[in-house]
Amino acid sequence: MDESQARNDALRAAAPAAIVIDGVARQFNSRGQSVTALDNVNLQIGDGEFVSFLGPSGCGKSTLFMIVAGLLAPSRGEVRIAGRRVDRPVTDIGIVFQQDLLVDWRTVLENVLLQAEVRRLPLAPARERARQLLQQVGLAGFENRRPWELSGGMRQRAAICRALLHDARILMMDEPFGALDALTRDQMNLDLQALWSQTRRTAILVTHSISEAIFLSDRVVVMSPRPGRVILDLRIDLPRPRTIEMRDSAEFVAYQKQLRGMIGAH
Amino acid sequence: MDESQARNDALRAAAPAAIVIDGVARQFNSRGQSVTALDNVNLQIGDGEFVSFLGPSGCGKSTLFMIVAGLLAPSRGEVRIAGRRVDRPVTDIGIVFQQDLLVDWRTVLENVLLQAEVRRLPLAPARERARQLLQQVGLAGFENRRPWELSGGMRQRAAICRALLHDARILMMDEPFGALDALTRDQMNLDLQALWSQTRRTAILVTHSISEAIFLSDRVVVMSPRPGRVILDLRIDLPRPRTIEMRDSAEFVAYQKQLRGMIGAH
Amino acid sequence: MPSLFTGLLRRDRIEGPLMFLATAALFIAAWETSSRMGWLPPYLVPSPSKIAEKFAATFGTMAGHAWLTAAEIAAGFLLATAGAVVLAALIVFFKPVERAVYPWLVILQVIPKVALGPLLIIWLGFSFFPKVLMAFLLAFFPIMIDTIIGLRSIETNSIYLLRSMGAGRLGIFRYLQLPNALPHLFGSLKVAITLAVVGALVGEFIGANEGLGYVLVSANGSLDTELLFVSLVWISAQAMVFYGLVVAAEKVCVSWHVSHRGTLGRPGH
Amino acid sequence: MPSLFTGLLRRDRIEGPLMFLATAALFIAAWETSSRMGWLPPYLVPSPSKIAEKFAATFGTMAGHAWLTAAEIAAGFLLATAGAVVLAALIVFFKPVERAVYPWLVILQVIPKVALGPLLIIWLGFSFFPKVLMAFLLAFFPIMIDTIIGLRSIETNSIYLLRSMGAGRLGIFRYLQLPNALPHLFGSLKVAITLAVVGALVGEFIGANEGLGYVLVSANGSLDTELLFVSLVWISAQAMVFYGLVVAAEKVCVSWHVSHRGTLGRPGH
Amino acid sequence: QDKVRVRMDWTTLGYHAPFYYGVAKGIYARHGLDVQVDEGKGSASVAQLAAAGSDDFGFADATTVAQLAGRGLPAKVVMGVLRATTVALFYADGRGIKTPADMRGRSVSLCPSDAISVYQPAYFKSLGIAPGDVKNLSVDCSIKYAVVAQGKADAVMTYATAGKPLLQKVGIANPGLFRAGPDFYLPSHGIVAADSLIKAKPDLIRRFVAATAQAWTEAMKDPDGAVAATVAARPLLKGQEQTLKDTFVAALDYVDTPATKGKPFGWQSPDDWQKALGILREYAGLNKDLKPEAVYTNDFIAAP
Ligand SMILES: Nc1ncnc2c1ncn2[C@@H]1O[C@H](COP(=O)(O)OP(=O)(O)OP(=O)(O)O)[C@@H](O)[C@H]1O
Ligand SMILES: Nc1ncnc2c1ncn2[C@@H]1O[C@H](COP(=O)(O)OP(=O)(O)OP(=O)(O)O)[C@@H](O)[C@H]1O
Ligand SMILES: [Mg+2]
Ligand SMILES: [Mg+2]
Repeated sequence: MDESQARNDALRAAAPAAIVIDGVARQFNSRGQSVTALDNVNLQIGDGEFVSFLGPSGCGKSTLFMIVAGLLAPSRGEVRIAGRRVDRPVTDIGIVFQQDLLVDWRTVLENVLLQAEVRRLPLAPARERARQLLQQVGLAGFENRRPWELSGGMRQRAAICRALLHDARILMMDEPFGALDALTRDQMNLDLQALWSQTRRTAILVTHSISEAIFLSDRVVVMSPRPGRVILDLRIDLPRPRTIEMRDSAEFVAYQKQLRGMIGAH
Repeated sequence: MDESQARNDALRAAAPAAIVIDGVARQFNSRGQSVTALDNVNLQIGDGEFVSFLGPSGCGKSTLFMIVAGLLAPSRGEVRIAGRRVDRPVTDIGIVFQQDLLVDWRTVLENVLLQAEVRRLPLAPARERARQLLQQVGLAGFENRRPWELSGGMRQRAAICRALLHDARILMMDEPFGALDALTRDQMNLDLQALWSQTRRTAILVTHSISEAIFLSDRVVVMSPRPGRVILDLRIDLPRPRTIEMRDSAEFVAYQKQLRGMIGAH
Repeated sequence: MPSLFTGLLRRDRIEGPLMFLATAALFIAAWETSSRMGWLPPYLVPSPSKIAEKFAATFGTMAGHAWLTAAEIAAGFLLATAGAVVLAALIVFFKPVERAVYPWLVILQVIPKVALGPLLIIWLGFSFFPKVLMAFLLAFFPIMIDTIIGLRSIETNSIYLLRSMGAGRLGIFRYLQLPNALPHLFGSLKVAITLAVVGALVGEFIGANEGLGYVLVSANGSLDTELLFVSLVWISAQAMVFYGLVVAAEKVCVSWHVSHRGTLGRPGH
Repeated sequence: MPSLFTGLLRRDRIEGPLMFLATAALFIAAWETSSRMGWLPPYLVPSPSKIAEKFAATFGTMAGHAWLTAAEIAAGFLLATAGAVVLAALIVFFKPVERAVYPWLVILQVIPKVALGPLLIIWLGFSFFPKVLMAFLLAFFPIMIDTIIGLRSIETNSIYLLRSMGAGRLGIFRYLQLPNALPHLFGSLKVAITLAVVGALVGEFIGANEGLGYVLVSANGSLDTELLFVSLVWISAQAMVFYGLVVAAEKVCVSWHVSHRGTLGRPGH
Repeated sequence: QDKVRVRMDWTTLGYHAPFYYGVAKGIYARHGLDVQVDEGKGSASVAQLAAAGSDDFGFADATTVAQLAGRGLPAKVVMGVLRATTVALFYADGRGIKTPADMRGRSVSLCPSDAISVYQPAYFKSLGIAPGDVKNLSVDCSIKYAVVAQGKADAVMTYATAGKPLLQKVGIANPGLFRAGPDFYLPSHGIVAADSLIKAKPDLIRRFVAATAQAWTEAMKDPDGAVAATVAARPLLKGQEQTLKDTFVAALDYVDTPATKGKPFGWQSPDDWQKALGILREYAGLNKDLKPEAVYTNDFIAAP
């Protein structure tokens, strides 16, 4: 742990938590049956912190994600962002859903620019930035294609560009790299880390990759199988910027083992 | 390599290839521009062989997958299955697409049973088997839910059950486990291996997980970035049945390194 | 809070009709007043109270006429639904059918049916059948158009899945395209049922000795505005019933569709 | 083999109209023969050649009438489109609007417009406007119904995405619901344009001194079957042109939709 | 008893009463006829249905039959019933209209689907009105009276048999009527039968014509009874008795022309027809070669 890192951590500890998840539970009712997706989740996420969520499929990660983004109401408890109770969609946010949600009537570039149009940002610089982002994720040359002409991974990358187009204080991503090969994924992880280091947004990532979670996060939160609860909140004390090689380091492997054990235990 | 494995390999070498991919190329044209997704792919897959495909996102894996399944015509070359040229959809097949393709008007169980209904298989045993499969992938209790009530990973699992419902000679899966957590994924890999060992279907798997590919396959094929060509065809000589622990063995790690190097080189 | 929730739901259900009844009461009150004040001459529009009197006096006879018209509407509508879905399927599956048939359908659709009427009378007489035919003709086109679009609005990969299962065109139609088209099909059925009503009436205008359309025309001919409005009341009520039946069928058949989940833009907050 | 492919495409494009012309020629030939053989008495249906003669003789006058009717159709159709989309949006966004307005719309839709017509004429006079209103009334409902379904057929998560971008109802409508509804909206527009044609004609039936509908009724009254069929030809031709315009607009606006990709069930083999 | 079907020209109107009366009073039965009176939708289709044999007889506008006969319709008028000209212009009172000359610059409502509008120029000419002097307002038949009441028109072209009571019904107390000049003649309604029927069953026609003549003659003396018989057959008309009676009585003025006075009921005057065919040729494009024998016949009228 280098010095600046230590200072950062100290600062963060002092600052009030940016996002407070307070006793959140959520049930889904349908035809009499009820599914408890979340059961009393408590968590604080600091300003500028990068937190990843791991957990078995169907444990409620996406549900929690939606609740934090103000898109789903909790059955119990509440989420506060910067002290304000979340009771409507959070808009100072860049969001990547589990589906890519590209619309067929827009080209790839136009899909990315949707973010700018809806937010009424100046279009010329937005277009410039969109092109640059698309280039960065390897979609140069596909700007004017329609979504159905892309492969699964390419669609996902376009959706990520859309979420990164503007400067949001919070970045939320639900399995954004699931359809990518290892190499592209590594590259995207590096890019994301660089972007995050520059801007220090608060970031929430849902992922199934343990190493990705460790690589990117300040903290990794592990959730139990349904009904989802937090069963581990692990601080990752690796220096930044992190490199691909670091994944073979002893600390990294230790974290990996600890997380794998935790997930396997349930 | 144990003895039975060696014998199997010998048998397979003698038998005529079940699937022959012969000089297959494919272009996509749209508005004047043309994308070459595949460029001269040649490959033979033996009867009962398990072959995985790795390659960067957008390199043409799904395109090749569709061509082999007879769902897309190649621009050049041809595919032969059991000596017959593929010029219509192959139906003696269990297939998992990159999207789950569950339909909203059927419950989860009914979605799985679609396979039986379309094929006019006896419904009572099919329902029995469907329940059993759903149970096996952890969807017990969700049989009567609608697809939109499932999480991303649960949907994917339901789609896999649909592909496994009947006894097909060929099993084709395009990133079937992309939305699953590590643990569930491992379990699914084990289940799939068991199933495959019992029935010895010819299996084709597209995946982004190197270790999954090694774990399941007789051969791992690596494709180059677009335009996709075969740049490595690696025989995996690990004894079967393979175990999760085997993934830490020296051979496994060596394969992993070799594949990672190959993918990274492009 | 499930009890509050279902309570709300129930209030919702009751409020709909109440709202309508309230606006209807208001409307009728205004109308009655206008009539009494002489702003609406009775030879144009009689007062609601007069209409109500006439309604009560003619109830038995009118019910008989309504029954006949209802049969015409139902027959025409059902035939149109079946015919339009089948033709839509043929058009979607076989390009040549589309080329040969489509322009004729458009012509048939735009030719004013009233102009066809006299020919129909001569050829088919005053029987039940020409009215059914009219209801059929008017209801057919919207169903066909929406069904065609619905059948075509299917993800290519879903079709591929079905083909891999060995499904032919019929299988794809039955297991994929038809259920997928249902939400939009029902949209067109709602339009079509109202057109079937109009069609049966037009059929009766053209040549009939019974039925609500006949009553309407003969009331018109004898300038009996009260009877005319009574027949309009019957027609509207009947159409509402038919419309309600279609909506009920829709609720049963496409409850699974996103448009019926009622979550639109309401993120629970 | 792109050249063969585009060649096929082109043949496809030409064959469509050819197919129609061929069936049309056959139909007309059969008709002419029947007339000459006396199977179709001229007091019922004149022969195509007689109709063609009359068509040529009256071309100038009829073009004038057609022009007027076209203006009525266009105005009514455009107003109906705008009005129906706006009302559909209101209904989708505000439940109370639906409750208060919807049953009235259904009633308005099912009341035979011919019965309303006299009131309209008496209140609104013989101007251009009542015909436009008729076209509007007939075209309105199908557009509204399909637009409502289209606006509601949107994935919940897409709406969530837009809300996260800070979009309000208007933003969701503009950026998501409207484009998403376009394919089905155009389906209804195809139905609506034909109904707008019928509406303008009915408007002219009820009270007009010019326009194709007027010509039709007076030809009917004076037993001039040739003029009657000439007006039917004009009406059909005009409707086909309008229909063609809608189809062309559809091609431009929703070329992105899966129903226009032409890949349905054709896996390249 | 022979089963016979006769179709009226429209839904039930006052001047249909004698047919119902004839059935109710057993007049047809006494002639060995079991008559069913049906309603129709316009003279043209009524004539066509009779010609096609779907119906045995039609009660239709004789000029319409003549026009169709000119195009080859195989049917003719076998009995004149309302033989006088019923084309008429009614005007609203209290608007300063006294003579035809006062019509100058006024609006006239008419319904193009009435056959009448075709003859309007000839009719106006007989009154000394030039075609450009009045403004025509074409409306649906159902509102041609209402637009007069609304003041959108001052007069209406309609049938003399129906005009007055219906105008009174929309609130015009004392409508005036301009009868056509002497050089304008068109027959009104008669019984039409197919040529094939004429050939095959002359006796049936003879009996029907005789019975109809008797029914009319007796109904004319008993308008209330005729209306009662009508309402009994058509229960929806309950409450409309007065209108029915008024329109029936008004029609009685048009049973005879000067030329038919003293002739048997139903007899058609060749001179009248000659005049009518002339007008049809000039104003309605009637086939010039059409012989009067193809249009009407007096063969079935019993000698007095
Ligand atoms: N709209 C809904 N209606 C009913 N049940 C729902 C709904 N959304 C989610 N659920 C249920 O809530 C539980 C958690 O779902 P969620 O999507 O949060 O899981 P997840 O952790 O994101 O899983 P995955 O990793 O597979 O995406 C699941 O059992 C699911 O069936
Ligand atoms: N229908 C189509 N129209 C046009 N281009 C297409 C179409 N389908 C695929 N392509 C193009 O073909 C290339 C290969 O796509 P494919 O889906 O085969 O990639 P993939 O290897 O499966 O990628 P991923 O791992 O991201 O799913 C891509 O560049 C894509 O843009
Ligand atoms: Mg999820
Ligand atoms: Mg793919």
